[in-house]
Amino acid sequence: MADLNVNIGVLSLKNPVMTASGTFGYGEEFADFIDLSRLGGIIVKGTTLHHREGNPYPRMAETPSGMLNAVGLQNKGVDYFIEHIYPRIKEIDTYFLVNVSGASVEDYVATAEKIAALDRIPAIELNISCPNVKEGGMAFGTSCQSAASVVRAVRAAYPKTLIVKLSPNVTDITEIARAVEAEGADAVSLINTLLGMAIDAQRRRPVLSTVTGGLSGACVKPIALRMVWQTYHAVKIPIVGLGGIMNATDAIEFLLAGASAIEVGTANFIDPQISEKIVDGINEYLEKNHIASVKELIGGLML
Amino acid sequence: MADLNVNIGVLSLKNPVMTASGTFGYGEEFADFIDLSRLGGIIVKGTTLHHREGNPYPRMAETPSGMLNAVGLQNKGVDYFIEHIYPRIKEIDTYFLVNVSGASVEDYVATAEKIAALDRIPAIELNISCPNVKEGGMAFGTSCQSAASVVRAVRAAYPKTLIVKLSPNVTDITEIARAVEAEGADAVSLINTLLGMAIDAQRRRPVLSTVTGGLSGACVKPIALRMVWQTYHAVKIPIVGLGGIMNATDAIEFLLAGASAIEVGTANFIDPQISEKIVDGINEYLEKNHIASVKELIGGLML
Amino acid sequence: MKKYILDFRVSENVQLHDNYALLKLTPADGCPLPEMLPGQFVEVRVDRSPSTFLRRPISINFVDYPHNELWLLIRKAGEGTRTLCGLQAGEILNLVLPLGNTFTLPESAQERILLVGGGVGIAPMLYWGKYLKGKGYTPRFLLGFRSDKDLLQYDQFRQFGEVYVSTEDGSLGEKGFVTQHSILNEPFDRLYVCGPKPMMVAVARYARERQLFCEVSLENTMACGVGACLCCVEDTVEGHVCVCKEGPIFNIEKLKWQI
Amino acid sequence: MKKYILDFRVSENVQLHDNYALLKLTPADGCPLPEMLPGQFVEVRVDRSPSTFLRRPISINFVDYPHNELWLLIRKAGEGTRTLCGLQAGEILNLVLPLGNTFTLPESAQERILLVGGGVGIAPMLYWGKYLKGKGYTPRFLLGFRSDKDLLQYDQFRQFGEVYVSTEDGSLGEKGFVTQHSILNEPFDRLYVCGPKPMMVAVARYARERQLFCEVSLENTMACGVGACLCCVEDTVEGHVCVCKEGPIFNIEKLKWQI
Ligand SMILES: Cc1cc2nc3c(=O)[nH]c(=O)nc-3n(C[C@H](O)[C@H](O)[C@H](O)COP(=O)(O)OP(=O)(O)OC[C@H]3O[C@@H](n4cnc5c(N)ncnc54)[C@H](O)[C@@H]3O)c2cc1C
Ligand SMILES: Cc1cc2nc3c(=O)[nH]c(=O)nc-3n(C[C@H](O)[C@H](O)[C@H](O)COP(=O)(O)OP(=O)(O)OC[C@H]3O[C@@H](n4cnc5c(N)ncnc54)[C@H](O)[C@@H]3O)c2cc1C
Ligand SMILES: Cc1cc2nc3c(=O)[nH]c(=O)nc-3n(C[C@H](O)[C@H](O)[C@H](O)COP(=O)(O)O)c2cc1C
Ligand SMILES: Cc1cc2nc3c(=O)[nH]c(=O)nc-3n(C[C@H](O)[C@H](O)[C@H](O)COP(=O)(O)O)c2cc1C
Ligand code: FES
Ligand code: FES
Repeated sequence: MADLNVNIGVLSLKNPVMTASGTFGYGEEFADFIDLSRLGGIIVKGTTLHHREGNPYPRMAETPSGMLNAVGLQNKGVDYFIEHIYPRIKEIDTYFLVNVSGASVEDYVATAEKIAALDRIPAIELNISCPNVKEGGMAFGTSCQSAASVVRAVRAAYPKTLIVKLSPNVTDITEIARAVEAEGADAVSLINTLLGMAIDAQRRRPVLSTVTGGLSGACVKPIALRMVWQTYHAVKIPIVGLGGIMNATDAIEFLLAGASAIEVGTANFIDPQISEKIVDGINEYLEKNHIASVKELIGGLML
Repeated sequence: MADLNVNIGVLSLKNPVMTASGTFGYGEEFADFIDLSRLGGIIVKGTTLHHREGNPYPRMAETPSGMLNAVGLQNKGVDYFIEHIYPRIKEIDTYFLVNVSGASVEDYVATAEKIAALDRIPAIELNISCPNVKEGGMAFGTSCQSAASVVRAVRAAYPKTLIVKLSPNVTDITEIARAVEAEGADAVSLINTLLGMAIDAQRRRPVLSTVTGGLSGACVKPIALRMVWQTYHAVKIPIVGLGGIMNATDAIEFLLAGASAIEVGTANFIDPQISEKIVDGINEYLEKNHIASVKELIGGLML
Repeated sequence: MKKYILDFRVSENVQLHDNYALLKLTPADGCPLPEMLPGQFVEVRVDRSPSTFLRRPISINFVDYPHNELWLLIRKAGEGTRTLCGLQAGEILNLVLPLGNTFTLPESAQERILLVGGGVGIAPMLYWGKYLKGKGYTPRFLLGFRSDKDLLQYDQFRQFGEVYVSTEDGSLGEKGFVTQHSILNEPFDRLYVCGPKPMMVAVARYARERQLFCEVSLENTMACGVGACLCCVEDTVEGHVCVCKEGPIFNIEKLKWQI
Repeated sequence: MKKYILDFRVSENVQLHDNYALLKLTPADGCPLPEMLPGQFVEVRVDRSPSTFLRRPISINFVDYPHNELWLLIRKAGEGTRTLCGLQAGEILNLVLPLGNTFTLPESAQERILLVGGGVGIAPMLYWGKYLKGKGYTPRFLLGFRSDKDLLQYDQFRQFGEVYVSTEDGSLGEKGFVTQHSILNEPFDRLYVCGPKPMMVAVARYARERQLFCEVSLENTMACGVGACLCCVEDTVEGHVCVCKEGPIFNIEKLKWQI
């Protein structure tokens, strides 16, 4: 077995494979299929200060090699998470990270503070990139100023590992990455979904209730990989790479492009065992190529 | 037969189906497969003031439901086009539009002026969005100021129909569209390719000689459709929609989202007859739904 | 209930009509089928179908434990289901199963129960009918089709109870929609319904007027099938709940349908 | 030369080895095959292969006009070619053809010509050998493989001229690379080569040292196959030219190879 350990700031993961927020529930939904403790981490569903019903249905549309979603951060709120979900998942032997969303800086801060109190949650992923909500969400992640302002406020309130999840719907993702690095983010994760749209030509109507939605899946991989590579050359903090990772080869590509860890999203829907298979696949690749530690792959692209 | 005629400014097309620059050569390459005169228009390969050798190979990588290219505007220059290619194509009974690229505002202007002298070329498509060249190209299309400056200069020099081709690699495409509309563009076309990247995990190297390249094909359709829809609500000038159109249904979706005409790109590689099939398919759709004119579809999305 | 990802082998593909196929599947490793309840569904991975990125939800039509066979009744709706309908005996199909909840059992064997299916919506009713009969209940079936050419699994249903048929064109059974069938003049205690939404709404209206217990099997656009992605919500009196997990079977009293 | 998009029917799939298949194809509409020249290739649309978005370029291995059959020799390189190798007789394949240029004919029947193929690179040499023989030339063939298990189409080549074989492990013919084969001690006037790049470079070096005429058949990553997209360029003394249109056959004097 090769050494799969990676670090995201002070956070040491048993391996670089995490599951992406919104695609893996609270992990429990997948417990019948895989051994959750084999994952590097599980990033739970976007959590907000208050309960949110999310968007009306239809919320999903299939696209070529991908899908659009318009869930809109449906969740029962951070207090419900703390009281009802956290007690159930806290004994599972992997890291749970909470994906934190908000409609205002104050919301983000209040939610992060509550999560900070939870012993077994070593990090949050600050979602400033959700394209499916009217206020907040992506708006925070598409300008340096607003991204900086929310990260500054949360940084002041949240002492543990702070990962900021960036939006790909920007002209230059490295600017935003630098802005949040300057405010003390411990890492960035990218990419969230790309804003897209689907139309039913026969009915002459949008497919999604919200007209536009977030594109994810294999189709976005080339864009995500490019953004990880650009960001790797722009910031010093670690990068968590995601977007269209469907198998171990894809995951290795992200590591080579500069990611210190990766997240598996939409692929969980097609193969609920894929996250564990990716852990195995990375190990196999390392052994086959006589690479002692996965850390040697990080940013290891040869030009 | 339904009425397929559409207008882009003063330019009247026999139908809304054109072929996208860089994917259809000068039309001649496809003359064995289809009747070119059945197309609404043919947009020829990106043309620059001087001869360009383009990028080294490899220039292409396949991706899930799409491809990356890094051709880098290889072409023999506008004078060669005028002397050798124009005489051959000018008798073909469809519109030829020239896609004009440049490394500086002066280049764009000089090239546009030369094209303006050609009787049978009623319009140019100003490419301020090529991601595959070092200077100029996409850089012009990712800020309102630079987009405005090149359009202003070309508008002053080019009296015929001026279509400006926008880059999708921006935070807000409607801003750029408004900026070029304000400078007198007659129409905008969108989208050019999305900046992406491919890695060969086994060799630990980028697949493309230029590391990054332009993503096109079915995978980009949801993004392109969203941008057309957003732009339709932002500008008054007509929109030419493209990006991932693989069949007539896709084309109709773009019309419904607000495009007055569409371009078929990567799909030509998979089915060299697809552009003509799309003309037929749109007609069938109109007849089946008892719609007299394709113009009724433009922006006809019901919310 | 434990969920599995399993490879199945197609033991038979019965082409019922142009538009429907019945796939009989058996675990590729020969192991016995896991426990499955009526109303549950499976998520099928459609291989070799380029435009099918996600799995497809398909109801459990029948579980033949003696033959260790799971039946799926599939209607050609698009490329994914067309590919499934074209599978040949011996081919392998990967399923995630069993998913979702189940129908509510009647309280007493005396209750008068009607299982209503429309089109491919008859699919879950066959296994549910068998299950009810096996527990000593007396299910009856009301099946609606466009025309006699669309009739599906009539003989199978007959094994488990009386079958009434409506066709829209009158070519078989009574003419009209299921809600116009004369059997609905008789008194019932419980209705279970699966079919096109307008049909389910019509039956739900009938049930509500008479204050009958009524459960419907809903569809929705699904990505994960296990309650993780929240793509498949139905609006209920308890808010947005997942059709794949809290459903697909819902009591009409929980729904916010305008009926 | 006019190009076509045509559906072909697989008349036979000859599984040559684990890694290679020979597809014999005949126009689905029964019409006679169009004219095709040696060295040209086709672009194959690979259906039912989700990860294969673009067509795949495959050389014309042989044209059997009497049987109205086109042969493609395919090596499993990835999902696209694996899918092609799994096609069964009767299945339909859509091709764009014929594409690219052709080899240059020798000037006189007296010229000593050697056709060199390595691995699946032997594909275009069979039709070229037949063509040469038909025109009164005397082609000889030097075929290189990894081992005897990889030997392909030996008997077919024998029909058109003498065949020399090298294998890297010495299990058949002479041991070593084709450039080490003793036949190259004999004088030749013209060499035609198709195979892995290092092999073509080695043969090109041999040719250049002796100032022999030498043409190679190049590969490149292709999208359109018809010279429209400029994705498949080779750097030549005339600048970047398209392998799909100006090639795939190039005289080594035109190439900028470091040899
Ligand atoms: C719980 C459940 C049980 C089902 N049981 C059966 C069954 O037993 N037999 C059967 O034939 N079909 C069943 N369906 C419907 C089946 O899932 C869809 O017909 C199928 O997903 C369409 O896929 P496609 O690729 O063939 O068509 P597509 O090309 O994807 O779509 C064709 C049409 O079907 C609609 N559709 C696509 N995906 C879904 C979806 N996930 N749910 C509903 N509609 C969709 C599209 O909007 C479109 O109008 C069930 C659906 C659900 C949610
Ligand atoms: C003019 C020409 C003639 C050819 N003739 C034959 C032939 O007669 N028989 C045969 O088996 N193969 C031939 N090839 C190679 C064949 O096109 C590739 O093996 C095939 O495209 C790989 O597709 P895939 O989906 O199986 O593999 P992929 O998964 O796409 O790729 C597998 C490997 O093949 C390489 N590859 C992918 N596409 C191409 C391409 N277009 N050209 C070269 N390499 C590629 C990839 O880089 C990768 O290393 C020819 C190629 C060209 C350009
Ligand atoms: C159904 C769905 C729900 C999602 N919900 C969230 C969320 O709550 N918070 C978040 O930051 N990202 C969310 N995402 C985005 C994913 O975490 C991920 O960034 C994106 O899907 C790209 O990765 P992928 O292509 O591997 O899926 C969601 C994605 C999907 C498909
Ligand atoms: C090989 C290739 C070359 C291209 N060259 C040009 C070009 O010269 N000028 C230009 O404006 N766009 C160029 N494009 C972009 C296309 O015109 C089109 O905007 C893009 O491919 C999206 O459409 P599609 O998904 O239908 O291909 C090129 C695209 C490809 C694939
Ligand atoms: S399909 Fe994912 S929650 Fe129902
Ligand atoms: S593959 Fe398009 S030019 Fe050669």
